Amino acid sequence: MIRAVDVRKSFGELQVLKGVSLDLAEREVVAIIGPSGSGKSTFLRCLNRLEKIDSGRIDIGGDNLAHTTPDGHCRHAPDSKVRRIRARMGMVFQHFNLFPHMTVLENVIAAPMTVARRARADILPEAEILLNKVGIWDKCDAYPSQISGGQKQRLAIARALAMRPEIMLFDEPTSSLDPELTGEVLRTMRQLAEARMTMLVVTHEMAFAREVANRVIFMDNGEILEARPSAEFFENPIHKRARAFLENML
Amino acid sequence: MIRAVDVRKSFGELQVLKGVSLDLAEREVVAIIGPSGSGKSTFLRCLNRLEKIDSGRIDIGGDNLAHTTPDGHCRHAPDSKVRRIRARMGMVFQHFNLFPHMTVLENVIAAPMTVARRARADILPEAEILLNKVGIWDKCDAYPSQISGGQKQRLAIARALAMRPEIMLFDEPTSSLDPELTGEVLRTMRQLAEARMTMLVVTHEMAFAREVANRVIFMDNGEILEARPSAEFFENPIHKRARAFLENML
Amino acid sequence: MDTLFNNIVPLLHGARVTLELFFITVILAMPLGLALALMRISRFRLLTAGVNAYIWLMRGTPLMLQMFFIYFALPNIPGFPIILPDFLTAVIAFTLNYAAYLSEVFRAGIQSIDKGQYEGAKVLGYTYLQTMRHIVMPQVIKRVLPPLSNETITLVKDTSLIYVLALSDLLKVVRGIVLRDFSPAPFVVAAVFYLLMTFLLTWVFQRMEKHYAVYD
Amino acid sequence: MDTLFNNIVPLLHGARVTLELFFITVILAMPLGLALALMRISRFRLLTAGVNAYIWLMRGTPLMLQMFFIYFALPNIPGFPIILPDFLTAVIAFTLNYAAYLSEVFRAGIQSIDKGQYEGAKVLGYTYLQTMRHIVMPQVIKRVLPPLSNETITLVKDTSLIYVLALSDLLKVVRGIVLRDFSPAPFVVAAVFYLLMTFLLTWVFQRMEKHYAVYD
Amino acid sequence: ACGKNDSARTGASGSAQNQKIVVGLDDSFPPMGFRDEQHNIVGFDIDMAREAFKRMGCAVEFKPIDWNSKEAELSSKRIDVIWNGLTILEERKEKIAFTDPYMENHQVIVVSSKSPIRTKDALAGKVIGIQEGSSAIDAVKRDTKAFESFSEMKTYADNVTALMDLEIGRLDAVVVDEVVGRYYVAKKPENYVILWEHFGTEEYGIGVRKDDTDLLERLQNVLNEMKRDGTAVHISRAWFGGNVIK
Ligand SMILES: Nc1ncnc2c1ncn2[C@@H]1O[C@H](COP(=O)(O)OP(=O)(O)OP(=O)(O)O)[C@@H](O)[C@H]1O
Ligand SMILES: Nc1ncnc2c1ncn2[C@@H]1O[C@H](COP(=O)(O)OP(=O)(O)OP(=O)(O)O)[C@@H](O)[C@H]1O
Ligand SMILES: [Mg+2]
Ligand SMILES: [Mg+2]
Repeated sequence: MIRAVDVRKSFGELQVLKGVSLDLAEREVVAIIGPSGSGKSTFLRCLNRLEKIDSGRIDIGGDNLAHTTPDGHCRHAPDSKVRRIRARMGMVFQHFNLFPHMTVLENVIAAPMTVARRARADILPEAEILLNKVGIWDKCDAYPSQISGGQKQRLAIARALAMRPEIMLFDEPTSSLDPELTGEVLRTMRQLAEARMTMLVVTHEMAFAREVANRVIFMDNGEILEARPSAEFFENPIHKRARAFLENML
Repeated sequence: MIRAVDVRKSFGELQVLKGVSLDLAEREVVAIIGPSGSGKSTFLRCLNRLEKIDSGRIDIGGDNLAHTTPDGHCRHAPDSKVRRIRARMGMVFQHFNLFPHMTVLENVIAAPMTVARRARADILPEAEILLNKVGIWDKCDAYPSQISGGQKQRLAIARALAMRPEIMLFDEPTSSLDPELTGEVLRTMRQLAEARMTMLVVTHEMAFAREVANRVIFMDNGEILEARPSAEFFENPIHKRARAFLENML
Repeated sequence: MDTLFNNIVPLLHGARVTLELFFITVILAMPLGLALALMRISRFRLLTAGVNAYIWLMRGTPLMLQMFFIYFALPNIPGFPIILPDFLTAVIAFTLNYAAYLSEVFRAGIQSIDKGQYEGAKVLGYTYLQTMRHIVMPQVIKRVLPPLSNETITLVKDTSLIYVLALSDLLKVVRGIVLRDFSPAPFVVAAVFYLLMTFLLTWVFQRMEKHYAVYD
Repeated sequence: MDTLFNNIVPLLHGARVTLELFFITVILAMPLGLALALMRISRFRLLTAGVNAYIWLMRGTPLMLQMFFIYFALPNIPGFPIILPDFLTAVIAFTLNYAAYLSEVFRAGIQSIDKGQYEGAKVLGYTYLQTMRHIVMPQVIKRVLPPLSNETITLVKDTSLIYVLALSDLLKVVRGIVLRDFSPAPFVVAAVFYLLMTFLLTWVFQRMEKHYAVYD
Repeated sequence: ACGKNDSARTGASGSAQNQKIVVGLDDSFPPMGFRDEQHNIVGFDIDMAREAFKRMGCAVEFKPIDWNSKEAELSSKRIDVIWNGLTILEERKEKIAFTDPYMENHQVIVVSSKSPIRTKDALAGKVIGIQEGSSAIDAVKRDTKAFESFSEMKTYADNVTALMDLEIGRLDAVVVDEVVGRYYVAKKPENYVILWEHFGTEEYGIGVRKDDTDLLERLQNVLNEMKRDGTAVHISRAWFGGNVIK
């Protein structure tokens, strides 16, 4: 579904991604972990063109988002194609980024109506199912400011799912929540994984990475140092940076 | 050092503290845990008059902050006395509440100069020792906006210590930090405990409660349900609310 | 009171001129101000610089001079004289001037919207225009209400400047009566009128703020 | 250019009057506005209500009327006439009026300071006054710079209103020359002066903003 | 020397030992009173007033006022005298005491030199401009027939604005004090024409507060004296090149 090859990205002088490659198969759940500043968010943001890469290649489910020509130029897909690609990928941010002026229900149906141009009546049953799935249907007329952090994040997930994405990207979806609310969100994500959604998750929740992810990718300083089945990785991290990191976390 | 007897507090209709009592001995470290909204923060805030209690009694190291007369009126200490009592208690908030317009060093020496009216030259050596202890002396000329969350919280601790308090109150000092920065702050708190500072800590960090605290207090719905030596508590929580809570957290 | 009754016709006429200028300016300057704000935050350097210069000129010189300019300088352009009627001159000067002020209000409002809102919309596939229309603007309106209220209240009082164009706004009518009757009492009428307008505007804006407060 | 050289004496005189009124108003209205803001957020209901009414009155009526009032109504108080000199009248009216506007700026600034700052100071033992002086105000200054800059730029142009008191500010001097020489060219001199003042003020405020940006 | 009378206790009259008369005027009313290039107040009325108060042994101060507020200035005692081409009107006599007239003035009609209008009757259906608060308004309104034949009468903040609008073409005629009108027309003789017909003759007088009877009386005496000994005519020649003194 996602293929990234030798992706490089700098902000000014600072090289943030130093050749990152990744293959994400359909129905796979991959967790990305690593210390702060290692480039995890940037990598995720490159996958749906919130950042433009400097060189390398990214394909999403067969569509090319960017590639480097043999003469070294990086060709980026045009905006219209980017939007089509984005519609196939849901993204959930650390800070939710809900639309505060819309109710819970409106947050879910806004994009299908505006972007996919579907009729309101057509989406409503689906929205109800989604909101029920994440457990906040009873809050459907509340505004984001009136629900808890955990509910906000579950709403963000529902909002992304309403566009019927093939892939879900999560960027530390629980790290602005306190530990109890974290539980709610992780449960929702676990359900998604069980329903066999393709997922790429940047997270600090080791329990989640260990139990839910098929594979774990350990990034440090703009590089992928390890990428192995999660059970193996947690059992016995090869790289000593990874080992130090795990010790610090637990 | 701290004695609270049958403290009650309501916000409008909502009864937040329903008769909370606590005895904190000198050099004791007590952790308060419990679900969100159970009144932990409110209780802490009552101890240094960030909130006024409705009835009950609070004494801090022999000074009375509030007490209920036999005829049912609650008598509060006058502001000047409250300030004296506050100077004996350091408090560290979840959101740091550093002074953004002062450098790291100024944050530490401001209160001793303004409140305790000590000379700058007199405090400087002490400030250096403190900032070294929490490991941010090299940042002394930076502004709070220029340091990381973990460093901010350690600065907040140093700022409170600069007033030479006898007791330190912590309200979820790590819960707005990400897991790695949390480690730094917990290490600093552990050092304080080892130096035998009297501490009252509201926290979601079970590892800290278990290993550092002498006693654990479990609050729920405005009441203290359990208050026992921490080893005992974690071994075998008696109350079923406490047991459910612990399961959810781990 | 007598003064009031005896002069009710010119007073009403003056109030009408004031109100007309006020409402027309509000209706025209708002969209123009918004357009200027969008141009100013656009990526086209030249456009941005042009709008910047425009705003500087409009905010940097007194509105009265701007009216003089449109009224007396444009008709003197050699070969291409533009002679505008009084009221139209007033409307144009006020609109151009207030659009500059309002554009700064809108710009601040737009820039105060969190970057996360744009990203949230982007990843859902929104185009830039859709993002502006459905996500950003509805939130901007709420945020600009307080400064907008300030500007409109200032506008109410600025309308009296059109006396330089021989237009009879309320304050000018009142001043005329004062001159004729040698009594400063009519000024009270003017003060009450302005206070009332201010009161009404404040009320309307507070209602709107409350309306938008639901999602706070 | 000729106009400028031939009339340099009156122009300088006018510029001086404008600048004097401007600076004196700024110097007096700032502390008064701050005091009003503090009164308005105080816990004393009566004080708050009084300040509210004052601000409403001052912002709700044109500055020109307020000058008229001080100038012509006070001398007519039966039994206790107060006759103030022209310039003093202007200074008082401008100060009272601008203090009302500035107080709203300061109030917004003070209320934008996070509650956590007060609590942070409180638990360290700061008194209310110490908190205001050492913690809140230094942060308020930074935040109110942009709106303060707006108000001062408006003030520059408002100074021309003192023509109703027959004081020779720059715009009045220019108008006098226009009337005497029957040529509108001198207005350009006025426009340039105001643009220059605006430019300088903008620059000063931007410097200050940069200065305070260190702790952003 | 000057006052023992009411003006002694006026605010405008300043301190006790050096009592002076404060003359209020519109300092942008050439040629009666205006600012020269050195910012000094000069003009026909200024010279007249200087001479008169010199003879009365009074110090004099010229205070610019907003012409629209002249009555309020007088009654609030910020000025003692209005001396600035002040037309004697019945309505004004309610608030102001006037001396006998010292000069005559006509409300003349100024049109563009390109305009075909040459008579008062030709103003029918035309747009007329007048300075706000001037006595020209009253003069025009008194001529009911002409006034009602206008399509519109617009009032301007000052005469120059009205004359510029005449030049541009938004106005067909401007009615203005003759002395002022001639001054401006002399500046651009190719642009403007002053018609023979006018809106009546009026008289300029000097205004004081109604209760200031002593000042009024002494002022009247000095004026009579100046007319008698030719000083007034002399000043008139200097400013108008002819005698306008009545
Ligand atoms: N827009 C930007 N401009 C400049 N530097 C940036 C930008 N975005 C990120 N960086 C820098 O790139 C590096 C990697 O950032 P990134 O957010 O990808 O790290 P991360 O692994 O997600 O860390 P965290 O766990 O803290 O979220 C950091 O040093 C960061 O400061
Ligand atoms: N100032 C206030 N006004 C009204 N209600 C308040 C106020 N402060 C707290 N509350 C309410 O009191 C209850 C207890 O709040 P408190 O902050 O003490 O809980 P807590 O145990 O600290 O929870 P958390 O773990 O989420 O911090 C909550 O229901 C809260 O909404
Ligand atoms: Mg990140
Ligand atoms: Mg709490």
